[in-house]
Amino acid sequence: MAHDGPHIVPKSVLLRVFGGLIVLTILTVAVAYVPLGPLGVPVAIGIAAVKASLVVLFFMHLKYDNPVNALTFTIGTIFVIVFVAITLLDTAFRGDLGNVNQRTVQEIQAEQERAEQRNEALPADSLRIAPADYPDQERGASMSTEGGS
Amino acid sequence: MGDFWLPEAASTMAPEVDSLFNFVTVVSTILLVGVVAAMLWFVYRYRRQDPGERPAPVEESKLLEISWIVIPTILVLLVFNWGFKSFIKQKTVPPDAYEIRVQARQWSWTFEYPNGVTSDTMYVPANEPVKTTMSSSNVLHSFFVPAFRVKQDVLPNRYSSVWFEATKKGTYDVFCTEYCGLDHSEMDAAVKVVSRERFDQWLKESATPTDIPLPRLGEQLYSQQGCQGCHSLDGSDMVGPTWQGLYGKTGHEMADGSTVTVDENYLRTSILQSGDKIVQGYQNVMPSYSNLSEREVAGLVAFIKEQSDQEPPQN
Amino acid sequence: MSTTTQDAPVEDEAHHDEETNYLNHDTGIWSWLATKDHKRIGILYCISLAVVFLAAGILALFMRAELSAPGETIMGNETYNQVFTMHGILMVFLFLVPSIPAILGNFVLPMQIGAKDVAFPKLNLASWYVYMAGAILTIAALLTGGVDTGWTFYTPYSSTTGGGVLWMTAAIFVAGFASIFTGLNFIVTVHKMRAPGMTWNRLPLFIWGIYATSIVQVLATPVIGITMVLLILEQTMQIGIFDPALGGDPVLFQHFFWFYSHPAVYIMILPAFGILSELIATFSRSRIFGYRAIALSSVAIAMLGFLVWGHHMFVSGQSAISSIVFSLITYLIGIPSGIKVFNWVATLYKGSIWLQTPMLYALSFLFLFTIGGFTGIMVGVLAVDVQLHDTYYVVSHFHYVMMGGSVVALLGGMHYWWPKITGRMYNETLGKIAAGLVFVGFNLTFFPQLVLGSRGMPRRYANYAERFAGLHELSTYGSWVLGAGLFLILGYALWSLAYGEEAPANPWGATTLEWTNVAAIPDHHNFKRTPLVTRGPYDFHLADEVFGGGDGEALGDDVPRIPEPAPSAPTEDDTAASASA
Amino acid sequence: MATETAPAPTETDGAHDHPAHLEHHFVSSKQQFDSAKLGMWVFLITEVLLFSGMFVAYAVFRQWNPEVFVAASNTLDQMWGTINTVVLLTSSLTVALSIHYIKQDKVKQCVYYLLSTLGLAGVFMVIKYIEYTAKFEHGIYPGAAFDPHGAHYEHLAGMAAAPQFFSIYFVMTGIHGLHVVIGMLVIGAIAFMAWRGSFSSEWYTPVELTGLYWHLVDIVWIFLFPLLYLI
Repeated sequence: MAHDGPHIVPKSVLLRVFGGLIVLTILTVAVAYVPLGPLGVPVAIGIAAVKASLVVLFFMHLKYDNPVNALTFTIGTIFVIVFVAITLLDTAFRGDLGNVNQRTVQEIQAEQERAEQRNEALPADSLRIAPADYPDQERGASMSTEGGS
Repeated sequence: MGDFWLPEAASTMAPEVDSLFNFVTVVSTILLVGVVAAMLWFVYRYRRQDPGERPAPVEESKLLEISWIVIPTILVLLVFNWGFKSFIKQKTVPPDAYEIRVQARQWSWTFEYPNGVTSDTMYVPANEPVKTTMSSSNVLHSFFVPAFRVKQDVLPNRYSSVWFEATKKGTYDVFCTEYCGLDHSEMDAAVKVVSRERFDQWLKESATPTDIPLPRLGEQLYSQQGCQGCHSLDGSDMVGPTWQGLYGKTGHEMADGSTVTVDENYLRTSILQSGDKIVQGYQNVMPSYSNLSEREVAGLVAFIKEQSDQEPPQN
Repeated sequence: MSTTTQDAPVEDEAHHDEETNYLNHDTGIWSWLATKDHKRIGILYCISLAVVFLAAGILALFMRAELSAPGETIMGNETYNQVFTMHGILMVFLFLVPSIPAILGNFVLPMQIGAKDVAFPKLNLASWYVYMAGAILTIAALLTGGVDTGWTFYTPYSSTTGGGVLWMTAAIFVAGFASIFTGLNFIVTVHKMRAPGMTWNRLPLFIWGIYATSIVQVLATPVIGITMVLLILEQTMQIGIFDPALGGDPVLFQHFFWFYSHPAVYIMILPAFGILSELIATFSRSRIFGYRAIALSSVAIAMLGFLVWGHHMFVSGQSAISSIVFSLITYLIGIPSGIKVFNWVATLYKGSIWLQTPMLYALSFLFLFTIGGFTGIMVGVLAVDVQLHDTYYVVSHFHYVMMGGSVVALLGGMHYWWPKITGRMYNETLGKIAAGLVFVGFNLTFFPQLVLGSRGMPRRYANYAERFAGLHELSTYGSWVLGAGLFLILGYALWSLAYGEEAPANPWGATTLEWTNVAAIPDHHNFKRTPLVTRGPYDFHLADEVFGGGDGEALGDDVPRIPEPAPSAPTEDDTAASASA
Repeated sequence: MATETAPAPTETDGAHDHPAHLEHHFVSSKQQFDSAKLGMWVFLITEVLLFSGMFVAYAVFRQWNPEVFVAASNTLDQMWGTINTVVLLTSSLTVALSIHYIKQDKVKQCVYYLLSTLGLAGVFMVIKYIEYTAKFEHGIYPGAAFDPHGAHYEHLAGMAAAPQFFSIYFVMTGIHGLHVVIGMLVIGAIAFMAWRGSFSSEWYTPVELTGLYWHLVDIVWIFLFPLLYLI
């Protein structure tokens, strides 16, 4: 097959990419010390994505490669995003119509304990879905509120 | 058709779900018959009569192709929209729903009522929205009442709920539909839909344990029903007369000037129709405890008797 | 190297054609166990899968026997739970997922695109060995106490129950690699190994089906792998990801599981679509109506198939918003499937329809899959699914798709390619009888289950209420008819191996390369010369080689048609050009 | 097919040698190379999806327990994490350079850089070992054995989702570490073959594929590092 030799990524390009990766690594560590609030996670993932793209495009040669390989990798990446995003669509909105409690029983109980310690009443809505105030040992305790006139 | 396919409909959601089910079934059947009829007709009409046949290629019809993309799309979006609306209704619990707590375990159900009554049969009042708050003590289960068209997985460490409003009195099946191990298929229960009166009565009767002596029951009720807020046992004067030495007292003076003998009948009347006879020196503030069952009243009376060492004179 | 003939030793050629083929060019058990020939690997898979199908099928008959009447009939709850679990696991992970790609894909795909083999023959063989390792682990699971979790392995039951669950999850992890290897191989083969002139628009639809399947295999299978790893860690180390008692989330497990297992449904059905297109085209001798729509809808289904997994979880406790999104996308995926059915029926129009056994299976498929599709729409309706979820309606629905779709298509495909695989014909009369028994038996088994389910009969029940008894009994009778049909097929297939009539190279008058350019029993290297493709896969009006010269001369059914292969590739430049396309 | 036995036209055959590495079912070296490379890319996306499961678990539990994840993440040693990131990035560079050189038939440099990669991978694993043992000493184990003690870790004991964080941490870095070990074995073998002179600019497919695999291992770490150590 008469093809004109393999494509070679110049050493200078490889070194420059490596330099970029190191700079970005320092950047992401530095940024971790800056209080960004809710932006912290997206910024860190953004920097990681840029680093990954550098590796994919230059170290992995995808920039110069057959487009089918690039398409393959893109599709793989898209499905990872789909997997994460759609699962979060459930977990972030768990209990949105009230047919499932957003919080676990453990969490509710922990909150009740804290409330008891503060000697406070619980928020009304957590009582509504989690009627743990009539546990077995106090059967009939709330009868007066139910049956009394 | 609904009778063939679907079980008895006994909740407000059922007719809605059923009409959707029937709609999809009818449309599907029509389309299925159409597809199969066309297929069979072509198979018959264009059967190979000569092994060397070379039929001319058929021109593709863009119109045809577009029509069988567009029409099904419209149909399914219609069905989606319908199902979506019913689903929202199915999942949105009415705020005034009566709450029953459901505990699932391998392999049985327990239903717990706000007054602490527990039962392995679910009683619900007819024509009232009922909400279940469910959790599981070990693995996944699923609460399914075919007649109500409700189903919801029951999770450990998390409360989930369904709601329904039963429309027909009767007894229906509760199934577990999430596989939960050995006796999954035996994990069923009955749900009994009864009138509100019957329901209240059942609730009251069940709340009254029959296995403890009457005085002890009365003692429990004394605190549970809030009697101790007004009636002392040590003779001290509170909002109401003390129960110490009350029973058997003669010449008990009423606000209207009459006197009574404190016997069982008097106590009973005072509990059930508290406003009838007001003791001299006290306000008419006691609520009527007509919701108590016969046995509970008897229990209270027995408890009051214990607080006194005298008997009413026999006459 | 430019042409393919150089591999066939020139001095042998005179005898070569008559006597040596892929079955007899090398003999001995080792020549099979170490083969890198895609055709032989297909046969290895075929034998293994037939054993698994037999085992899982017998389990199904036992289940139906137990359910023939309420109460305990032939087995207790514990046995029943293990039996339905094994039926599900064997059928799904060890039979349906590999079935069509591993048997027919392996055998047919390289020939249909004009290649000498798949891109990575060693990997292909490795796939079979890995599959067998998975099968052995499955047996280990049985020996260590069996599994009664259901094939879905829902936590926390699966992570806390004992027995062979650990082995079984390991088996599924391992068997997943077999699936990945096959899919990877086919993707590369279709991209890089096509014969000159075999453009994407000229790919037979079976190739499109397998190609779309391979995409799903490659993208989804790793997720079941990591799910099984996490489940194993949950069992052994209690890592608390899925077990609610440890702070995990059981619904998260269901996301993981269905992210694979819903696309796995498309792994099972997409190749069946491919087979169906071949059958319909060949036996109606007409170009597939809407070729492009069918080809692209396969890929569209493969991609959209990843976005709908949550429709298995409408009552699981996931958020309502995700239920709604999943339901909407589920409908969108129903449409490409519908388009296919309409196109296949339209293909029959003005064709020349030959009702041989494979075509009977194709027509059965159209009926059964349509029911499977419509019941699928039904269970995708949010409010109705609440009633139907985890009942026999769902059981029946997925059997209409998996058995009525995939297995019926596989049976059709096996009959269709049987002459090419074995060089022998099966008995046509028995074939038609068996096809009839399968069709009748299937409907008798599963239609009553649709009604049972909508009436509220939950699935995975060893025992049931009296009012469901009649339909269950009917379903059990149906399973006997279905079983009889399948055993009849096994019987005459074995008979045909020994006594079947010798098959001509192209008994059906098909136009794809494995029929027109390959000997009756394929050569070790498939083609004498790499073919040059000059027409579409179903251009019967252009396919002179099918008709022995194109003069329209009528040939009897029993006269073997003499294929005149497409010309061979002229230069290597064409080959390379198309190969890198 | 008896009519089709005429020898094929062989006009180009004589002019063409048949390289030893070319398998019989491929038409040309280019076809073989392209196939291998596409195959590798397809394999890489299966790896990506394998890791995606753990990323989903991470995302879900982080979203439910953001404070716990921050607190638990702070107990990881950022210094070791950063050093390991640099080590892996450097190893990625060295493996890219080894491919750069083999394409020019510079076998010696290729072997040298492959061995450097191997060494850096070893350094990575040693640091991972140091980190793991430091955690084990304080009772930080995955799963049921989780029992944090010691000044730096005690506050984790009462946190609801801290075991989940460390389970995910150990599973993610464990499976990643497994990939590093497999990579080390493969790189070792490839370096040996290169030293034996198996590769040249004509045929270097195994070096190229190993490089692709190694870069993917690097990419996974690029994401693991901020998720586990920084945020």
